[in-house]
Amino acid sequence: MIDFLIGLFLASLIVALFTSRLYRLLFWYSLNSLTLGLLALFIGEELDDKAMLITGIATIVIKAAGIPYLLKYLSQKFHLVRQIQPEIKVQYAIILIPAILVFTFYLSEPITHMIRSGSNDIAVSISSLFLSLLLMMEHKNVAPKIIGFLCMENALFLLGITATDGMPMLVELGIFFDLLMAIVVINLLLHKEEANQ
Amino acid sequence: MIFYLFTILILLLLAPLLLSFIKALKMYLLFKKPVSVFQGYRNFSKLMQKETVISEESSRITRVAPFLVLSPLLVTMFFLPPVVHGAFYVSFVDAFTLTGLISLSTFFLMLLGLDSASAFGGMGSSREAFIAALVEPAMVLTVFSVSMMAGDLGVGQAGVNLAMHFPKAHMASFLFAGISFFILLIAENGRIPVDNPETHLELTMVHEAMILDLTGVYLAIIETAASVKFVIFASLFASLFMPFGLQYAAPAAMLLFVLKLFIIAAAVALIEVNTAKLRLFKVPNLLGIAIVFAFLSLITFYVLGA
Amino acid sequence: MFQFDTLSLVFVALIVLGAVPNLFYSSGYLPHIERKAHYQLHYFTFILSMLGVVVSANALAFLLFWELMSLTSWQLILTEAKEKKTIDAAKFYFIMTHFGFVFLLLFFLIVTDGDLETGFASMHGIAAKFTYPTLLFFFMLLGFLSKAGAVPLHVWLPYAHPEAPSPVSALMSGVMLKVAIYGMFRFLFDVLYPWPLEWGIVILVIGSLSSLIGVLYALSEHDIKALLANHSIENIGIILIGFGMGMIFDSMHLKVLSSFAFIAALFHTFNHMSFKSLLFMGAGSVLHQTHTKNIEKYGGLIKAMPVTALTFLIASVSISALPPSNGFLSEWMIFQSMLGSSHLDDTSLKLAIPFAIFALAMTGGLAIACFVKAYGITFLGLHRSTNAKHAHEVNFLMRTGMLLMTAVVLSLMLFTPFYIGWFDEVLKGLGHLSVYAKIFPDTVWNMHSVAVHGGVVSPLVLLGALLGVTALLMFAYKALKVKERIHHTWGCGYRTSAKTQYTATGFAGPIRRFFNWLYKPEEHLCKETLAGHESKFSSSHYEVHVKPLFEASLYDSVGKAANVLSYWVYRLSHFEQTRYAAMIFNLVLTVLFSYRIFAHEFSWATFVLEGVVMIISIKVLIIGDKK
Amino acid sequence: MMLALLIFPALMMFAVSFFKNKKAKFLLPVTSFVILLPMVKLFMLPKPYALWGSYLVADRLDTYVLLVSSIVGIGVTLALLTLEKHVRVSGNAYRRFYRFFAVFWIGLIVSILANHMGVYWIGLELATLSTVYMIKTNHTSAAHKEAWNYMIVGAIAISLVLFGIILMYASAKPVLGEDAMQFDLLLAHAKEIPSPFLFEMGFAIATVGMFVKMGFFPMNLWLANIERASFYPVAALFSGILESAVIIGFFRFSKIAMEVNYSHLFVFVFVYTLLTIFIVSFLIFRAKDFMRLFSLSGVEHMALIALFWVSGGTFAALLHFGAHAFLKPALFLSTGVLESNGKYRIAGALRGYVGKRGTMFWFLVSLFLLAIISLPPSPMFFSELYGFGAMITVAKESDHMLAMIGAILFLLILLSVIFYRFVAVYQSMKYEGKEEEKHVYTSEIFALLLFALALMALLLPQTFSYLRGIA
Repeated sequence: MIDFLIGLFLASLIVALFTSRLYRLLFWYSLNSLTLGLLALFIGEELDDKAMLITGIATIVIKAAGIPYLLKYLSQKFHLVRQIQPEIKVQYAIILIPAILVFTFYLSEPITHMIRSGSNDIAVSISSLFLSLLLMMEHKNVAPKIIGFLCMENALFLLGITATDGMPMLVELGIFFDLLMAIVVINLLLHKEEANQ
Repeated sequence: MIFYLFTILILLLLAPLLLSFIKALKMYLLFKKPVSVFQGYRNFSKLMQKETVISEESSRITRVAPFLVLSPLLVTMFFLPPVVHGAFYVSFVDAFTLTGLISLSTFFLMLLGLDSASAFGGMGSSREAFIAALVEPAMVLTVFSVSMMAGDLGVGQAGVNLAMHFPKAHMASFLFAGISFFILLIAENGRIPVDNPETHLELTMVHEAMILDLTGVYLAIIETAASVKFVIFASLFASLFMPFGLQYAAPAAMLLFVLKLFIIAAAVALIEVNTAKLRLFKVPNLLGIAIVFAFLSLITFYVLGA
Repeated sequence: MFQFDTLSLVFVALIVLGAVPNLFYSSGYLPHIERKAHYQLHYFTFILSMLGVVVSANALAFLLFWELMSLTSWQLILTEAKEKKTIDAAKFYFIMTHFGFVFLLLFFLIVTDGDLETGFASMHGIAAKFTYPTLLFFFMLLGFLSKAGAVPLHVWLPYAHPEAPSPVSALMSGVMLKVAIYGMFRFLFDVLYPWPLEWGIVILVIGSLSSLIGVLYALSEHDIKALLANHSIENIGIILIGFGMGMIFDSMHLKVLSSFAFIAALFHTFNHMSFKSLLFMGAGSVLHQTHTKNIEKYGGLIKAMPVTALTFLIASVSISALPPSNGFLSEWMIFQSMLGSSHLDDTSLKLAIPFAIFALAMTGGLAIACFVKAYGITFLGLHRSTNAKHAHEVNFLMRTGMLLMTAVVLSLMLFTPFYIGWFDEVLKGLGHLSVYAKIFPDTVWNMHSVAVHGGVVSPLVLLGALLGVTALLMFAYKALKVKERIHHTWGCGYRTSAKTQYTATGFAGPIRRFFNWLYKPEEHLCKETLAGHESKFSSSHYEVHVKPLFEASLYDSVGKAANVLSYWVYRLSHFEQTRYAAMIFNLVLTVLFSYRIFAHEFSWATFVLEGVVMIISIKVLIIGDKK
Repeated sequence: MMLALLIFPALMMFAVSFFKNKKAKFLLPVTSFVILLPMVKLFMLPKPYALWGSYLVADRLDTYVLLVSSIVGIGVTLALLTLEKHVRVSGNAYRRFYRFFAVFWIGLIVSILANHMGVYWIGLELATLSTVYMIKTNHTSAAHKEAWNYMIVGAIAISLVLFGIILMYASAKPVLGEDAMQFDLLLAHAKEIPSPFLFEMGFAIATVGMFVKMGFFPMNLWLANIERASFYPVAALFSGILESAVIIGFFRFSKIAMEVNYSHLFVFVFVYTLLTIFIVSFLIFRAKDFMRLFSLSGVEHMALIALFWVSGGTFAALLHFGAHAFLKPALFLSTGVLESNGKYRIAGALRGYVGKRGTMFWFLVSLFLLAIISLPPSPMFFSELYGFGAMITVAKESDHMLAMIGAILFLLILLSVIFYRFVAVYQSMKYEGKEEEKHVYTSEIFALLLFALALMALLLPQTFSYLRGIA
């Protein structure tokens, strides 16, 4: 089940790379976050770790529902461009993504022996980090970049949840706080943009 | 001691004679009516009686320089090798000092040339500087190699040593040194092919140009200096490169020495008759030959083993 | 922190001897400086820092004072920064000295194991343990020679020294360069002691080259201070020749000769300090009266400023190594030590050293020519410009400075044995043999070369003889009561005027023409011919400029290289504006890859694979395809 | 208790920044002057001093950094007093600036004092996000663009840092469990980490994040552009304070990495910094305006500090850090003055400052300019001597000595390229161009004086001994 979710996580991210519409992108992102949340819940109840459960719920509420909605609202408010064409050609992307996956597995090969939950999780999260970077670099407009950044956050969480069975509560809350802060700042920046225009 | 002073006196007296001897010989060889051998003394006495005209453009230098041109050469006279066996001589003074003294007199001569703001003076000094600069290294190297062969850096001592036991082992380097020194003798004394002391043509003027504006006593002093310089070089050549006859009794040795001087003078005259004056910018080639020979003599000396 | 052994003290003495007359001179010069506070602050700091360098006992202090010295001298050059030339010169000087500092720093860091408080004494052990002593030697050499201005690090000298105010250029050229020589003495003896033969040869070659090149470019100069600066290069070269001979003898186990050569080098160091300071002071006074450094604009100044002329003459005789001056004596010693090379039992070396002798002799000859030019054109003949016409003797303080420096020169000439004894002490302190007894075996009158059958010179006797004979002649002249008449110069009947006399350019003409292959001069000749006549012309102007070979070849090309490089870096670094994400992506990729390969297990296959992958991803992600 | 004391001024500032009336304009600087006092108090306290459990622990290192930062903060505030005299800034923006300055300050205190990777990261993120807004106080489209730029790049960098942190955490968790995020414990148990490779991977990623944030290769110019676009006090804050928050993180991580595997760490950092300095030196060689010049040199100095630190020259690194933290803001503030009269022209920028204030100004600025290229008696002179000393010692122990020495020589050559450029700039500022009347305000003079005094304080033997004690 967990592996399935991880797979789903990765898949949603990869699909997000190919979308050329903003709302579609938001949808994929929320799906991505949803899988992350579910992952947290499952692992949490597997090791009955309260903190993990809270994280999972928070993730689902904030990331899967809240932020996508907020972004959609903002994009409507400030008329952001919805037509987002990936800069990197599809042909390249097709080669790149598997290459990244292979590389990350090769990278995490020496650590297979050590952590309980296996090195594949680390591999997957690193690759998702790279993929979200890819997402950032293949778009010019602001909105997809923000989403890329959020995906990166997700990758972090994935790492935190799977590889290390959850970080200290404090840290996770702090990360959430910063995320909200980021959204606020983004909001302000967009405001200014309007003011300038 | 007597002989020492006597030799110096003789040389001083011989100095003008030698130069006018060269002149006479040249004229004779050119089928002209030769001047008297004593022309030099006549000129000297004549100049001593004339009044001195001093250029008003010139400065204090003109009044001092002539003496400073002559005096180093006179001092040099005291350091020459002996001509008579057992006579006193200053053994230790080395080549570098001698060259230095001669350069000192040249230095003031050049200043003299520049002092009377005439174009000719400047030209003369400039050329003299050029030649002197090239002569210096050859001079040092040559005398260095000779004193190597003689086994003493002091010139006087070197002369004696050479005369006492001649370095047969190093004949080659001895010869090379001789050649280069002879070239230097010509260059330093401004004889053809480097410079022509007779004419006042602009092309040929080196020494003459510098003293163009001197008259009377000053001119006499400078002329004397020139002749003394020639005598110094000649006697150096005589006692370093014709090192024989020192063992004879005093008068014979002295005569022999004077004879040597005249032979050298004759050689110079012959060369002057048979070669044309070189262009100024060809002179370095000649001096180059001197330098090369100096190097050669040193190197052969080393290679054949000291 | 500080130490006062004989070497330090001797150099302290050198600095004091150089600085005290300079103080008078500079206080006389002060009224003509605008930024007085700036000037004086840096002036005194400069002197103090030089003292600090020679007495400091650990690397930290040494470097601190060294850098302070550079800083202050740089600021002093900028004291009267009016035109671009000065500013560029200052910049050039500062970067060169910093370049040297880099190597010094490395040298010190290596010989102190990174702990700069360690004293010089304990450095020797560390240096001995170091695997590549020659590396150390070259670091030190570059460090000090860039300050001393030896070929090929000499190019800044003719630019920097002339632009400074005259007292400062006297200090820089006379004293600061010697501080570098001090450094060589200190660290070659204390730290790097047993020297391989090659080191000595290297220094000897550098010395010979510097002496020749210095004097040659001095001859081609029209700027009197630049001329003197070039002569500093030459004299540093001569000092280095002595130094190199000393090292060679030492590594050939001829200790006596080596001490002799080192003493000669030290002696010449002192002499150069004295007469070069004096010359710069004289040049300064002339400049101060005529407001130009161009030697062509002088002439006939001996009538206007007799004191300057006299002191300048003495200094010129001394620097041209004419007997019986002190310059002659030190060069004589260096010559003698070179002639001592006949004792070497290494034929190839024996055959090589005559070339150094040749270089030194040639230098001597050219130096004479150059100073006849400098003195003759400046002080003799007719004034070549109105400024020169209206010049008059400088104020009392400046005169005092010059006279004091003359006294120093003369003292070096008269009390040679005393000074030699001193230098002998130094060498004893540095663990070499004492040769004073060999140089002055019986009396102080005769100065012996320590080589077997070496030559002898008796400075005082020579001096006495010369003075005596000259006096005698002049007395005779007086006794003759010759009639004298003052009249214009005859000059073959041509009208003599300021225009007709020889210029400096003309004077150096033959020599310049002979060394054309080296100078590659650029000549400008413009001529107003009358009605197309070749020979008849109303006015004509000829000038020739020589750009030093090294600058043209070495320095300019370095500058060009830097420019090109920076241009490309600039272009590359602008990718980040648009493609930062991709750049970071590739960066992380590379780093992780390298860690994986180098830190975990290395195999060429994976290494090559990484290379390929990186290239592809950079091409695809950063560079993109052509529009 | 102490923590509250530390945070209090910032909170007050935050509160005051909402007052609309005129008083706020004077209240704000006053509050921001207060920030120094608790720092001093903290400085006096015995070390290590636990402020908040094991999360915030004050030791010698971070109190030093904090003290330096607060002094810089005060200097910047002083300069802010006359901001509107130089540039157009609305009172509203002014207050906002202070509001986010407060946030920034809190984040900074947290991240610097943190003894816990996570907490450190949170603080850093807070500081970063707040600076984004500070950039925006300047109402230009350039500023806007740069703010977005900073937002995105900063976000990437920060995320990388967190990613690395989590990896390190993961690597250490089997040994330490939940406490694997505490620096001191990690340092103590670094040797027992089961998978050094995982840790190193984490360290590498985190370091790349931090280096990008400090503007190392390949992101050399983005900081420069941001500082150009925003008001000069922001630039001062960046170079003086924010980078110190980043570098202290680097200090802590690298300390642990040293324990794990020294040679890997050293090679990695050495190559990276060498590359950076190579690029930066030639960028400086071409730099045409003050802002870019100074921010690039800031990058260079940060690289040097990192290099000194990893090569064991703790003292050198800290001294250099302090010197840079004082010098760079001072230069940026003076840049504000220089550019406000007579735009980006370098030639003659220092001329025409007459009167007591003017003379003082140009004198101080030239002092700073000459100090930044580490001419004696600047602290940087000593720090570089010691730092390179440490590097040489490492080189002598390593088994590729010649290569290392060559690399160090190369580094020194690059530094002298920078040196050359700065000398050129200084000379043309002081001696070229034409003279024209310019003016400067007292508060700025005070700011510069403050920095100058701080620099001198760095040279005191007590400071030296204190810094030596930190190692």
